[in-house]
Amino acid sequence: MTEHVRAVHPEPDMVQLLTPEGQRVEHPDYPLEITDDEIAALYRDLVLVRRIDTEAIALQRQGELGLWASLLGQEAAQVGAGRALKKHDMAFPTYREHGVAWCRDVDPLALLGLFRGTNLGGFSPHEHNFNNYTIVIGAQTLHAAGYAMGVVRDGAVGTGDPERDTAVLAFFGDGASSQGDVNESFVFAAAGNLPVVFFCQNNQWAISEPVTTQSRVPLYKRASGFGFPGMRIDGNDVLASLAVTRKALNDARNAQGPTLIEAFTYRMNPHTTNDDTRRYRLGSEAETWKLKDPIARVKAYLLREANVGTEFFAELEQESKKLAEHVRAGCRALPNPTPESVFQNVYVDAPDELLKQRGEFVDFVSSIEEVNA
Amino acid sequence: MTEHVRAVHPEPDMVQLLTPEGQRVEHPDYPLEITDDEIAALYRDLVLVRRIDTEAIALQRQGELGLWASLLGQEAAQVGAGRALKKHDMAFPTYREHGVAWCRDVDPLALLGLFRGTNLGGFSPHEHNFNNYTIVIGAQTLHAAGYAMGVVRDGAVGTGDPERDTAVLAFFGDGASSQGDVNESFVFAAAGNLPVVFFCQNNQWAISEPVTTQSRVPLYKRASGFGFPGMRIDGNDVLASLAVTRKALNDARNAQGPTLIEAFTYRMNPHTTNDDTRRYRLGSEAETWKLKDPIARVKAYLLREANVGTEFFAELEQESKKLAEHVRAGCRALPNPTPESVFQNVYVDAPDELLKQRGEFVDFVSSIEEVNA
Amino acid sequence: MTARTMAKALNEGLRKAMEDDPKVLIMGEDVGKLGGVFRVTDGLQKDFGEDRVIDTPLAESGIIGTAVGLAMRGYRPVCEIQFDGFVFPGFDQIVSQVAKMYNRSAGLVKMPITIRIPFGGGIGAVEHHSESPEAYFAHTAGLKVVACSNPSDAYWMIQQSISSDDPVIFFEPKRRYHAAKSEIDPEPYPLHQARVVRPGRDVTLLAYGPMVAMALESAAAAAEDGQELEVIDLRSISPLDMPTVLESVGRTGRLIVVHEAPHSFGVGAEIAARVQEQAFYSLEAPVLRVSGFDTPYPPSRLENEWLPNIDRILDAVDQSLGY
Amino acid sequence: MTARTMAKALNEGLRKAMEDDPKVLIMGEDVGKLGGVFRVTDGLQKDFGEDRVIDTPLAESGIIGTAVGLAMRGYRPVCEIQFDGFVFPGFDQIVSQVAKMYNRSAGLVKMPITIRIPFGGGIGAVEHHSESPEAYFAHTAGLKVVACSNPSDAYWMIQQSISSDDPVIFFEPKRRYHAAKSEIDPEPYPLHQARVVRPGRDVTLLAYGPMVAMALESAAAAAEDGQELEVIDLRSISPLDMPTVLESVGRTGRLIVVHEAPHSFGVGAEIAARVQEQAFYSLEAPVLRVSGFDTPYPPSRLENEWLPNIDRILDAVDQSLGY
Ligand SMILES: Cc1ncc(C[n+]2csc(CCOP(=O)(O)OP(=O)(O)O)c2C)c(N)n1
Ligand SMILES: Cc1ncc(C[n+]2csc(CCOP(=O)(O)OP(=O)(O)O)c2C)c(N)n1
Ligand SMILES: [Mg+2]
Ligand SMILES: [Mg+2]
Repeated sequence: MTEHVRAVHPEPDMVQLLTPEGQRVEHPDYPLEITDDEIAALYRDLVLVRRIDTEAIALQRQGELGLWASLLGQEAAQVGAGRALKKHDMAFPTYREHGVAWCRDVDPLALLGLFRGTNLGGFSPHEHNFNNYTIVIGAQTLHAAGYAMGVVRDGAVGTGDPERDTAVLAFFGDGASSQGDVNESFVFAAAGNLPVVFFCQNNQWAISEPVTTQSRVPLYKRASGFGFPGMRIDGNDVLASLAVTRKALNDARNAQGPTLIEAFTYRMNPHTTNDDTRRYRLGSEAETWKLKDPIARVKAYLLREANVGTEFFAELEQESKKLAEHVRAGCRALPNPTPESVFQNVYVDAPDELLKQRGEFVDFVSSIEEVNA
Repeated sequence: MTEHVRAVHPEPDMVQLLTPEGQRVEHPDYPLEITDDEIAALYRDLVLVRRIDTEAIALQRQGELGLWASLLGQEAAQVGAGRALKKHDMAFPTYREHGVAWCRDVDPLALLGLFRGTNLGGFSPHEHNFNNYTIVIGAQTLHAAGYAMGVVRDGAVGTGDPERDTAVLAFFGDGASSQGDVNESFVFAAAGNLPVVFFCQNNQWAISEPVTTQSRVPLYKRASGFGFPGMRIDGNDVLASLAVTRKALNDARNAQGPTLIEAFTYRMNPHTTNDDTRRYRLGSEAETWKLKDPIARVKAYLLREANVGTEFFAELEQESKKLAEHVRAGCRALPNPTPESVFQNVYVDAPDELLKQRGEFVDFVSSIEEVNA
Repeated sequence: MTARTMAKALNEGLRKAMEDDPKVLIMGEDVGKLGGVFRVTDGLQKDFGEDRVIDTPLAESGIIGTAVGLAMRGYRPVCEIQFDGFVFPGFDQIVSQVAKMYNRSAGLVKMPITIRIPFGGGIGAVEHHSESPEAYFAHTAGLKVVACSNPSDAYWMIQQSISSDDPVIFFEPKRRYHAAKSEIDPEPYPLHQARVVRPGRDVTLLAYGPMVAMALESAAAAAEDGQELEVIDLRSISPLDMPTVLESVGRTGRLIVVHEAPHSFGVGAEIAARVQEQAFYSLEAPVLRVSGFDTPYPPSRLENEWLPNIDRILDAVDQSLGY
Repeated sequence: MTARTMAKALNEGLRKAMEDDPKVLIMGEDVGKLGGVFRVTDGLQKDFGEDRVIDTPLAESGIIGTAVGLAMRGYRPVCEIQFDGFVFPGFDQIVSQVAKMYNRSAGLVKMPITIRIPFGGGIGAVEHHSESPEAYFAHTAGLKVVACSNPSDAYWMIQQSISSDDPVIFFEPKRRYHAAKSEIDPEPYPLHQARVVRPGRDVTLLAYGPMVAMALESAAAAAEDGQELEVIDLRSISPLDMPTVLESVGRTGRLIVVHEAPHSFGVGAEIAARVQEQAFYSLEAPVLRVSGFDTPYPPSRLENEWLPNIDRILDAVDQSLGY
């Protein structure tokens, strides 16, 4: 076997504002003024997002979903980034950004529908300023760059008007960093000085491939070769994610161009409910990462340092239960799409031939149903 | 119109070993031991390669070629790189590497055939260790990376045996640096620590687009983001090209992995004989670059500093004339391919259906010829 | 109106579309100062600015992928692919994103993108510059595919495509760009409708793009032998206008499809399949195809033999009449 | 021999090919320790090492493009594309390089590359995981395209493809991976030959990949109504084995092509076009097609309706017999 030179530093120089023990730390470049109530609100997001994930996994086990891509361990990266967005900013997810979807007010049932097979998108990208999930790895980063080109052409950067200046946030994974599309999106973003922030969740794995299969240097360094700043954050630290993404989005809105953020985190669960991690990684790895749990540290902070009473936690527990109920009952109640819906929304202006196919199909399905009845 | 931040430093820190005035200079990282005879041999290459180019342009004007992509101005970059290769190394050109082809002993007529429309490749890549020209921008960089994967698997790197250790050289242009394929080839090369050297001729233009359309930082910087070294050379300096490429190829052979070399040069002629530079660039730009001519400086050196007599130049002039005659007469004599050749070499094992098409076609062509006769 | 070439007609059509709707953008390689390698976008950047006529980095996936984002932001991008053979690096974005996003979003996100592709051979070019990839796109649900064959259609069809809320792959027969001038019709013809461009009663010739002129020349030659060939310009490849085709075949009983693209699994196959299905009893002879061969596009010195030409078309006419 | 699933048969076929020829390499995403998402390469990296079973970076163009270079260096790469819908980022390298390099080099550079693509639907997956892109490749000169439908063919055909000096796009019906076990035939059948898998005299059903089982089930159901359907497993999509098809149609006079891919411009179109041309006087009814519709693949809750099924096939049989 050939020896390959492989050297990814596990945790170089990364921005952290809240330690795994729940200690606030300062970073000179990313001062964060945040109240305890605001931290509590982030805590609520984290807890509820994890609850959605837990319920979805259970629903998959019960046969209600074909598949689920768990975000366990990545809640902080996603909630921090999601809460850094302004309402009129636009975000482009992959298929695992349930935490960002939550911050964009997307009903979890819309996401469940995708994995249940009742829809392909499930919500309005325009209404939520959040694109439908994109499954082809990396494709959405170019959509984000293009959207940002539109923002520039609308004159919605660098005006100084906070209601007008707009940023775009593009999510992708460590594996995706190898795709041509992602690198082309860096080219377009740099050449056009576009208001787009690239948010790479390096969760250490692309299904069974460790990040070392993709790169021998930390991924945030990729940006400098294209001519824009890149930095690494503790992806399990919601405050770091919030502060750094906020700053990058602000820079984008102020016509300072793109930024790459590498959120160093960990995919605690298998890639999807179909995956089997035992084939390719040691259980001890996840055990180590458990110590860096993104939620526990915020709870520790709130309990020890903040003015948050026990009723907050009790109320949140209630809210979480209600959400779980909504998810469970709502999922089971998701209606199957009608057969004719296959032919809807293929074209704005559907050709006659397709309408004919639809007609024959609908007739055929109902004739079969009659026979079966 | 939006203002884009664009800042490409025209000539940062680049390796130069021979000034435009023909002065030898030393560079601490690239000591070059070279005799005057060897420099004279490089001069010969430069002159002959330019002659081929001049003749090809004339042939195109006379209607003998459909098109020609001139290398005028890029001779030094190409000859330096080409002469840095060992026979058993492999090189992957674009469509403009006539100078490298020359160093790989490819008959210029093979190249003319491509532009005349009598062949699609014209020579044996295996025999010359030089791939056929690749027209789809960037595609060949992945072929080079793959070939280098094969070299690694053959155990032909890092053995210390100079007859065995093998490097791969991939050419591409400044425009090509934006293609997904080129960036993916960087990913594969870095992750696999492959023995491949990427040689980017930044000739400042991709047809009508200046390099600033592709990147706002010097292209050699791209490499660092992928985890391997990149450097810029004076692409009009054949000695710099030779020394830096030689070192990079040596590193590759010694299992030190990939390097990116950006040869800063200039496309003195239009993109191809079809192109019209007046639409997009100032004539004065080419005038400035003329002062940096890659051949004049070597001549100046040979005349002023070296022990090269006038008969050398006279003999070279004779050789050049002979070569020109070979090119002109040979081009006109290139046989048209036979109609049935269209059906050859589509498959190693041709399907019956295709043989049937061939049969019908050949019969048809001869029946038409009979009618016409 | 004065007569103009197809290249000029396209240029004017693009200009009109840009004047009519400020959301229309042009993007591609060398479309700005150069005006495109065929000069189809000549002068547009000068008049509409660099923000509306965009010289992009050299990356087709990037061009299409950013066009998707621009469309989401409310723009109508018109992407130029420099030559047919260079559409493939952007193929993924076309088939998996442009074609599917409207459906994925259940009709909430429209993709009013036009992708212009100069296509076909006959210009003495090198590899990858003479291809006819239309069948790949026609087989992709969610896309519409058209090909113009003359200046007037070029002028109108490009505008109709740009104003279409569905994505359109717009094929331009590059060898016709400067081939002949003609007047622009005062009114557009429906974008997805085929047109009988020469009536006849013996055999129907169906062609599109560069082969329409070839079919017309063949019909003129056949007329000298007393054969009356009907020529249909298909114009729209997806959707196909079968009523016009079937009406003609109903009269002639014989159909020959002509295209430059390789024979097998091409557009001719779909038309033959539909016609034999929908006009089974009207056919006097099988539907025949005259096309490129099942080989890569040859070196240009052989292209005139390889491409469908009058001889091969008339040979097929004889075959058809021989049934 | 013992019976095995198709996934296992492929695994054994790959193992055999690697044992027989040290130049055979496997490359793709997750093909190593994981053994591929379908476990088709299970255990191979353990036994042949990381240099022969290569977990590549996540980039399909990179996978195919480096395979081209490996082939030039004398290797026989077997590339795995994880799911059908993810072949498109590698499409350019496939159609412009893999398919053309042998021709470009006038036969001096061979491309013995096999590209394995798990394809088709019926497994309840999300978008891009259920597609049938075979027609795109079949329309591309220079490629060969095959699809296996059962464990024995899987075992032999993968080996034949790997030892082919021409590039082969190898389609594996993913919903059949673990569907049924069967024995491996002692001898291989020619790679590019179709096979009559159930003789009959009333109507010919032509299918490949996942639809062969569906066609056989349909024939069994029809037999209860006294209809004797002949079922042909096409096996090779490019080249097509027309003699076998024409012989059958010569007997039955009726042909129905079944595939999952969308209807228009699909494989069925080419077969219909050829059969009406080459068996014009034998056809008692038009060639019919039962296929996916001209829409993107639907959400999985609708896939059983969207995909060809017994009801739709038998309906087409009745239509054909009704002529
Ligand atoms: C173009 C493409 N190739 C392959 C796949 C199959 N696939 C789905 S997820 C995945 C790994 C992605 O890894 P990463 O980018 O790190 O994201 P993560 O799943 O870790 O969030 C792969 C290979 C795909 N969806 N798209
Ligand atoms: C994929 C692809 N897109 C577009 C083209 C058309 N084209 C040919 S050369 C060229 C510019 C290349 O510029 P660069 O890479 O700088 O190389 P140079 O021509 O300057 O040597 C373009 C756009 C192509 N050949 N391939
Ligand atoms: Mg990952
Ligand atoms: Mg250039």
